[in-house]
Amino acid sequence: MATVFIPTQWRDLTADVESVEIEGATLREIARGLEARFPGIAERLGDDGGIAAGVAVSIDGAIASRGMLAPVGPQSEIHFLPAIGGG
Amino acid sequence: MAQAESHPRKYKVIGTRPVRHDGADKVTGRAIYGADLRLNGMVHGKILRSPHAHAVIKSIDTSAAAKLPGVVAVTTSADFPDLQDKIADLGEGAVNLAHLGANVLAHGKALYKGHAVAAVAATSPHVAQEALSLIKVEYEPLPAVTWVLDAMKDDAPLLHDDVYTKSMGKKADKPSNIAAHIHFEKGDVEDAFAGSDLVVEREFKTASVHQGYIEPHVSTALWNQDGHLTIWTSTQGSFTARQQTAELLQVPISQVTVVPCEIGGGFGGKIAVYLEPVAAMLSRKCGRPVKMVMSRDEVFEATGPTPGSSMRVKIGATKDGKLTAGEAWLAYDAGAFPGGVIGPGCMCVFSCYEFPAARVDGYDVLDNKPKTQAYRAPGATQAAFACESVIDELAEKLGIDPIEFRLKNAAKEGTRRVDGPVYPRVGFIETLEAAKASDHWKSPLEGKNRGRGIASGYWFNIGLKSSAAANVNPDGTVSLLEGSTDIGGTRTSVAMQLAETLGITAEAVHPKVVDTDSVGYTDVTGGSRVTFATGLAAYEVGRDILRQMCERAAILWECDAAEVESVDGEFKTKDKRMTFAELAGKLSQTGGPVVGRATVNPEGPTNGFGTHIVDVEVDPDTAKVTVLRYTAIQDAGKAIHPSYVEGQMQGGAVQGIGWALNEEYVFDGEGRMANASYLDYRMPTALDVPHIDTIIVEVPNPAHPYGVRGVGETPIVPPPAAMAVAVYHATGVRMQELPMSPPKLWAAMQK
Amino acid sequence: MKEFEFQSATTVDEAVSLLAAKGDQARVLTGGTDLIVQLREGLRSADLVVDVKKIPELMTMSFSPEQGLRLGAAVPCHRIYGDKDVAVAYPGLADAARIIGGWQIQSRASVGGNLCNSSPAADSIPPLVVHDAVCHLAGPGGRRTVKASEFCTAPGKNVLQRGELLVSLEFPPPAEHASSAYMRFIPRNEMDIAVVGAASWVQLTAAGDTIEKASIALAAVAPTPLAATEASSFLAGKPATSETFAKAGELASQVARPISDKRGTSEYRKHLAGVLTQRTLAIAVERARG
Amino acid sequence: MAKKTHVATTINGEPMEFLCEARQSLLEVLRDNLAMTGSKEGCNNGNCGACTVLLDGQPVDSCLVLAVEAEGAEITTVEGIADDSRLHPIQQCFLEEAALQCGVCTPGFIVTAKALLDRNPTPSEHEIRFQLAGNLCRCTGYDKIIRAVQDAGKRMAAEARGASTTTNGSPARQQQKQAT
Repeated sequence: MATVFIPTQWRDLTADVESVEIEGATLREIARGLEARFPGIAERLGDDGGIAAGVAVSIDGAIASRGMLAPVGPQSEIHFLPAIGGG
Repeated sequence: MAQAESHPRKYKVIGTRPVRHDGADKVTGRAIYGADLRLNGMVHGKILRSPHAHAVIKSIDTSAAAKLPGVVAVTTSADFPDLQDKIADLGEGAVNLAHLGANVLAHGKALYKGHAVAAVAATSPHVAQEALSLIKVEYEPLPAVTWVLDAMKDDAPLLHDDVYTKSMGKKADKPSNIAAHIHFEKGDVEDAFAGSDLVVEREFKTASVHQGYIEPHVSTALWNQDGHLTIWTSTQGSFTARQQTAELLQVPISQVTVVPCEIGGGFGGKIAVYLEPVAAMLSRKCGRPVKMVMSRDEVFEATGPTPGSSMRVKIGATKDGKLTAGEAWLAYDAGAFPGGVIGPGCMCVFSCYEFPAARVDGYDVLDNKPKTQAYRAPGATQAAFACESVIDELAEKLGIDPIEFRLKNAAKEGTRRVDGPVYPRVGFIETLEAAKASDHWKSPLEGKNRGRGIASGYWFNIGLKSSAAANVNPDGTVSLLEGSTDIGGTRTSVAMQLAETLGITAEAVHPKVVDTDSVGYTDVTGGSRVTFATGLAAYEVGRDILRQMCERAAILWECDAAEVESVDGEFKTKDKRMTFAELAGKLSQTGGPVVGRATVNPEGPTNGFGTHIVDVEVDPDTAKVTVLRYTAIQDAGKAIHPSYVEGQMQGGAVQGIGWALNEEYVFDGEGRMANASYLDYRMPTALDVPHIDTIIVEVPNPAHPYGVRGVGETPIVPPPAAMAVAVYHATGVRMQELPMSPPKLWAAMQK
Repeated sequence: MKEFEFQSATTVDEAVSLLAAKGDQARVLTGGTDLIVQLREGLRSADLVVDVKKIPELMTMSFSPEQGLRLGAAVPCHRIYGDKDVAVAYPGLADAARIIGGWQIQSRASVGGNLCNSSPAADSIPPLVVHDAVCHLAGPGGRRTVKASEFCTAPGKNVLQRGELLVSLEFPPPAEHASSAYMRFIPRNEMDIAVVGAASWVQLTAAGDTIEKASIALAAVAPTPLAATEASSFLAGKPATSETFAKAGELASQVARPISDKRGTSEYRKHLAGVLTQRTLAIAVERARG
Repeated sequence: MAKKTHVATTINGEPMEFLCEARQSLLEVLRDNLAMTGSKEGCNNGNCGACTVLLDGQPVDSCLVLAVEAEGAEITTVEGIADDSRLHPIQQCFLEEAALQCGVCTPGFIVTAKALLDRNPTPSEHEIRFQLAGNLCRCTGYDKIIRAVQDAGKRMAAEARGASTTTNGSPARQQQKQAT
């Protein structure tokens, strides 16, 4: 199961739970799992099946480039971060 | 075929210093930059800009301007499609198209002095300029706000009534100038501070600064009678320029070709479009190519800058010098539209160190400045100024050498950052060790009113998408097509990686930056990504070519392709060998040309750390700071072309020195920029800086076949903090404000 | 830039009649480093621009130790510091000429143009004042002279009347045991407008230890370049020591009445006026001692 | 149409005539009328030096010269620095020493450096920094530019010595040409 770290600003939906183990082979499956446990979280994470503007997903330290289709491994660590660009 | 060796021990091309491929054109004046383009029938566009920092635009009357002889087209935002609430993913990040469009030409409200209001095209730039004075705009001025903390107040003038504070996807219930709130937390912060032997908390502020590229923004558009739009422009990303323009005009992306011209500097400021859609609209109206060039004051007043900031940083440590806890509160202005660089600011503020517990709050704040843009390690320099200043003060109070203090707490492989992810192999410790061993650090600084400072900094390398293709020529050379616009020599650093992969010389690769119809999608030149990601694409192109060439050799030798090996520019089997050039000359006999291609989207994180040392002397009477000696140390992973790596380090350091000492946006009482010229903006001249010594540390990036880490951005991060520490040791004053310009430093020294 | 007519005059009379005909819509072009920027940015307007660089008198620089210096109003800065004799005889003037803009500007900009632009921050005006330069003007009514110290009347304004042209600047012959210096404070080391500028001229006794006579002038501390007369008269008869310079600096600082703007605060400028007075005095004395 | 003036001048050694409006700067005419776009516009008010040309041998910001003022003048632009067959030592040193990144300030630096080295081929670091202070560069931090100018001066001095001790067209000179 992947370990999903809940951003502090979403913990109003998770009763302050900081991280959870979720089963899923893609980010979409992880998102569904999260929504099932913590209703409302899917809306924060994204819209229309994509990841919300300004949010980036880090899977094992790499920024996912395939959006909700990003593969997730059984031991993966997932973080939700602000999206960054560069100069 | 045999696997190409992914980590050759000895490189033939990488690490050498060939003359750049575009060099001769650039030293003879032949290179074609955006403003050098001339097309038949070309006319010239100019933009009318708001004289007010904040005003309702009640009406715009362009009739008199349209009648001026020589004027061929006039436009305002009324000519553009309505783009309410559309979000476009631009690769480097998403953008609200209504905001982007309203920045290009104001919709109903002018939000900063210099905001574009209308545009004219005419047969000469002088006529276009005259026509602007005939456009009548009725404004209702509103109170303006240009300081981030003022803009956050409840009673501040509100810039937009449809912007609500967003917190990681969560939206507030009333409009606010605070467009976003970011929060990270790791561990029990209160507990950790309580267990600290020493806590230092300081407040900092920094002024807005501009990227300062010497070439003003320029674009030429031709909306042809067949409906196809071609744009020649100076941009960090031709594909993102194409997408932004297509979205703003609501035309299919296939209808737009962006031809990147040579670009005269960008540093993050030439990613967003300004002129492209306007030139396109004017061209559609007059049926001729329209060229638009900004003047220098327009560049200052309507593009860039990077945020001004207010910051509070609190850090705790134990007596023996272990960091216990950190807390940062960062407010950065976004300018007139949401989406500043607070995100990376928050991610970078504590990124050099291992913090058992820490909390970061960040705010993206609207105010009446041009929409802020990325500037070299966007958001990180301000944050490092605050964090590194506190780190230095802690080290001093604990009586620990500042390098030793950093070494005790340095981020390393396995360190969990405050924002969550864990570092892979990084080279921060190596930069500190190199600093400690440097001649600069070991040489005592003597003399009155002098001080030495040291500071470190961090920046990501973003990966993103890069494509490339290459044709093998019969003479054994290879033509490389790429989509990364070349701002600082990347044609060469990318070509060198292809040359290394193929085992040929750097000169045998002919790189070309081509238009959006001629190469696969490639993201912006930014985020320290080109040598890393487009270089990776070139490597993959090389592998593709080698695979095909092995097959061709097998045809010639009438053997199985698996028996052919390619090593160091030669193809061989047990008993036969042929050079790359020999085989290239025989391709037509074996089925025709070989074209290699690749597209990559590396996700692997790369991270660049740097440590800078500076000696200054402060005139005790005037408070003027003179930089005596400077050394920049950085982990480059593997320096492909060391001269250009050094160049990035030197250029970034000097930009950082400018940020530290004199550069700033000065606003008058009405929120208008008072120093919109190079004369009064005061970027460093050759006479203001010493030679910048460089030490390149190489801790190979495990996520790149040649170990590359991008180097472009990190070098601007440490300088302001290092300068502030040096000024402290020279004067006894810890400056918590940028710039540390003479009047400000003098006032502080009087206290 | 708005359209204008361009005329290149070859005699003073021709220039004067062209200028007189157009009045305030005529502008004199010397180096153009201020005028062209001002026309481009709409800060000044002109129907007629009269280039005076083809008038020999305006391009002549002649110096002799007996006669002093006659400096044509359009002589570019590089010729001033490039002439060893002139630079040695009027070091404060050469100091200023060497730091107006960068090299490219110094190839064009003239001291006469700097004076006629009449900026309070002009680098070359304090040296003109302390060197007692006299301005030779030509106008429709003939020629007249005005002391450089009385030339500027307000920011960007001066005594020139309709149709009048600055022809040359006349400097008295260098005195024995005398020298001068000009310094300005800028945040960078080149390419800035003076936050404060100060020129000092001193004449020492033959022994070189006492100041006989001195003159100090300041830039960017008042609406016009300012002669610090109290400080100047204080110095007469005083020993040439750092204590004396410090006291003169204080006196100079007291007459400064600067504004606060993007280039510096009023308080800081007053302080700098004192610092630069002291420093230029020290240099001028050093130079006077040879 | 605005009134135009006929101007006769010499640019890079070639007699050149053009028609221009009085309000057009020399930079504008070079770039727009004569298609010599090597001189760049960075600020159009004399603060960046990207448009530097030599006017009768003196470096000037061509944005601050009216084109009509060029009547009878000799102008050298970046396009006139190299020989027909080889780069000038300044250009060669800029390339070899990576003294440019984006390259837009480079023409101005090369022209100013030529003016400096023609007068003094062995300037000190401080002299180079002082004389080049009117040219802004935002990419390089100046380090490599200063070194390239210094090295170019040495090469120019060596070439001058070579030229004075060998007759024109000597083997030594020929070899040097081929080498660069």
